[in-house]
Amino acid sequence: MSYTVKLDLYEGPIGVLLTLIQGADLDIYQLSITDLVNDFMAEIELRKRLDLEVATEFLLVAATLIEIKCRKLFPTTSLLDDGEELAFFEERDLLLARLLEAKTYRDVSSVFGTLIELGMARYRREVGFGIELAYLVPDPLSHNRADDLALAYERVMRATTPEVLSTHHVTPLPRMSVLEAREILLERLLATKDNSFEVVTSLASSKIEVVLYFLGLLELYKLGIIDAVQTELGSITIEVKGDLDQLTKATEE
Amino acid sequence: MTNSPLRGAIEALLFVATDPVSIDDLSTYLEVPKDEIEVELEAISASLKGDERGVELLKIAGGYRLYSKAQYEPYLRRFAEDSSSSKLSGAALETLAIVAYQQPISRSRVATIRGVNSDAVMRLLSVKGYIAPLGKERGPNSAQLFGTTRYFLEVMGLNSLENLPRLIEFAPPIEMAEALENTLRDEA
Amino acid sequence: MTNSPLRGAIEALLFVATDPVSIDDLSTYLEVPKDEIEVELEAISASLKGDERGVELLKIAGGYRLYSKAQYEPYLRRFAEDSSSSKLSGAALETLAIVAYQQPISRSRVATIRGVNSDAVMRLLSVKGYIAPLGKERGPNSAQLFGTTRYFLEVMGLNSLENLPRLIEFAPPIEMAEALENTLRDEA
Repeated sequence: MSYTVKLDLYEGPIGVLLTLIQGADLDIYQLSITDLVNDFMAEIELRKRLDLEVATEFLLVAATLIEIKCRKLFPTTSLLDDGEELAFFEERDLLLARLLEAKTYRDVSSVFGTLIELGMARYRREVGFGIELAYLVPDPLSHNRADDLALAYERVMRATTPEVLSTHHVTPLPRMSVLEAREILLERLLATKDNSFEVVTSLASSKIEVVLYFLGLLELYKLGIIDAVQTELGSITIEVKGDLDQLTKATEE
Repeated sequence: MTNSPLRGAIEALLFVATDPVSIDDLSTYLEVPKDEIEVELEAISASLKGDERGVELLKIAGGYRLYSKAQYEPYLRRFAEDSSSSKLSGAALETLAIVAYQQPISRSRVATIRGVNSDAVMRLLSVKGYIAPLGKERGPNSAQLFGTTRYFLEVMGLNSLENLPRLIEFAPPIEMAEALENTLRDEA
Repeated sequence: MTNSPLRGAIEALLFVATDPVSIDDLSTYLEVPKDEIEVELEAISASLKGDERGVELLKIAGGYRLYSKAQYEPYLRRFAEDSSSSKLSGAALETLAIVAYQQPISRSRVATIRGVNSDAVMRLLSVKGYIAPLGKERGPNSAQLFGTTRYFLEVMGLNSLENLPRLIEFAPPIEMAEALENTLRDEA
C-alpha cells in the first residue's frame, strides 16, 4: 500500500525514510529529492493510475523532507524579527496540531471499518410484522415522506449497479465510428423519401451519437451524396442525390 | 458445514428469511443432508414450545417459517398502533420505491433489481393496498405486472405519479461520489 | 400483564420490530415495570449465548434488537435484505470518524482536518445513511452542519455515541508528536 523508495541511499517504505531522516540515521544532504520525485512520477506512469492514498502519503513525506532540507540549507530564523518569529511558531503549532489530529482520525477509522464489517454481517429481520400480522399495523406508509421513497429507490439502484456508475469519471468510448454513423444515416435517408435535419438527433441515443451523426451527415454532403435545403426560416430538409449504385460505391471508398 | 453448530445456522436462516424455507433449500444452503436438517428443525420446534418463548416454527406452503405466537397479538397490536414502530421496513420501502418508479413491473424484475426474492414483501405491499396487479406482460410467458394504487398516492399526499420526487435531484451527486469513491478505493 | 409469560411477549415483540425497542417502550406496550423488563431482557440475552442459537440480542441506538449472529453470515447472504453493503473506502471511513467525533460539524471543517476537499465523500456518506444534516450554524454565512444517524449507530453496533472508541487511545504517541515537532522546528 505504501510507496516503496528505491534510491542508492535508501530502499524501503517512504514513511520509514522520513523516520530515518528525523532520527538523523540518514543524512538529508545526501538525499536527492529530485531523484525521489522523478522515481515516483515514473512509478505512476507505470501503474497508469494514481492511488490517492499513496500519493497523499508521498506528498506529505516529500514536502516534509523539502522543508527539513530547506531549513538545514538556509537557516533563516535569525533574520526574522520577533513578530515574524512568533507568527512562524504559531503557524508551525497549528500545522503540528492538524497533522496529529488527522493521524488520530485515520487510526480510529480502522476500528470503524471493523465495526461496520461486523455490523453488516449481522442481519436484521426486515419483514417486520409480516403478512400475517399486516392487519395490525394502521398505515405504515403514512410515516414516510415521498422523499424517503426517492432515497430508497436511489439507494437500491445504486447498490445493484455499481459497475455502471464506477466508469463515470472516464470518458466513454463511442460505440460506433463516423463511418458507421454515415452508413446508418444513408440507409435511413434512402428508406424514407422525406427527410428533415432532425434525423441527426432522432437516430442518436446519446450526445456523442448526435455528434457522430452530424459528422456523418457533413461527410455525405462533402461527398456530394446529399444536399441540404432550407426554406426561409423553416426546417432543413435532406435530399439524396444520384442513384443507389453510385451511392453504395461512394460509401465503400 | 461440518462440526459446526448446525442448529444455530438454521435458526439464523429462518430468522432472516422472508418466505418459508423448504428442507431441500436448507440442505442446499447449509450443505448438510436433509435428514440432519429435519432432526434440527424438530429440536428447534420443540425448544419453542415453552410459554417463555414468543415465536413458533410452522410448516407453511412446503417450507418452514418462524411466526410470533398468536397469544401475544394484543401486545403486538398496541405496539403496531404506536406511530414510532409502525413504519415500513427498509425492504418494504425499497420495493415500493422500485414499483413506484418502474411501473408496470413484474415480481421477478423487482427481485432482479433488489438481488433477493421479494415475493413476500410484494405480497405485504399488496395486502396494504399500496400496489396492485395492473395486467399481464405481452408474450407467451406473460408475467403479472404491478403498479402503485390510487390509495398509495393518497397516503403519500401526491396528486399524481408525476409528483414523485424527481430522481435527477438525487442522482448526479451520487454518481459523482461513487465515481470518486471508486477512484479513491485502493485496489491493491 | 400479570401471571403471563412476559419473556415470551418480549421475544414476540422484538421479533416483529423493525427498529430497536427501548425498555421504556417495552414497559408501555406490555404494562410491566421497567425493572421486570430488564430482568427478562437479560434472561433472553443469556439464553441466546449458546452456540446452538443463531440469533443474538444487542443493545443498539438506545434500544434492544435481535440480529442473526455474524458467524452465520456466509450462509445468510442470499437471504439478507440489505442491499447496501458495499465496503467503505479508507477516505470514507476517515471522514465518517471525523463527523462521528466532532459532530455537529460543517463540510469545510472536515476538509480542514483531512487536508483535502471532502464534499464527495460527505455526500456518499449521506446517501448511505451514515450521516445527515443536523441544521445550520448560527450567524450570517451559516454552513450546514452534519452528524451521524441512528442507522450509523445500528451498523456500528453501538448503543450511543458515548460507546464510540475513546479517541484519546488513538492519539499518536508523544514521541511521534515530538519527532514531528522537531522536524518542523527550525534547528539553526
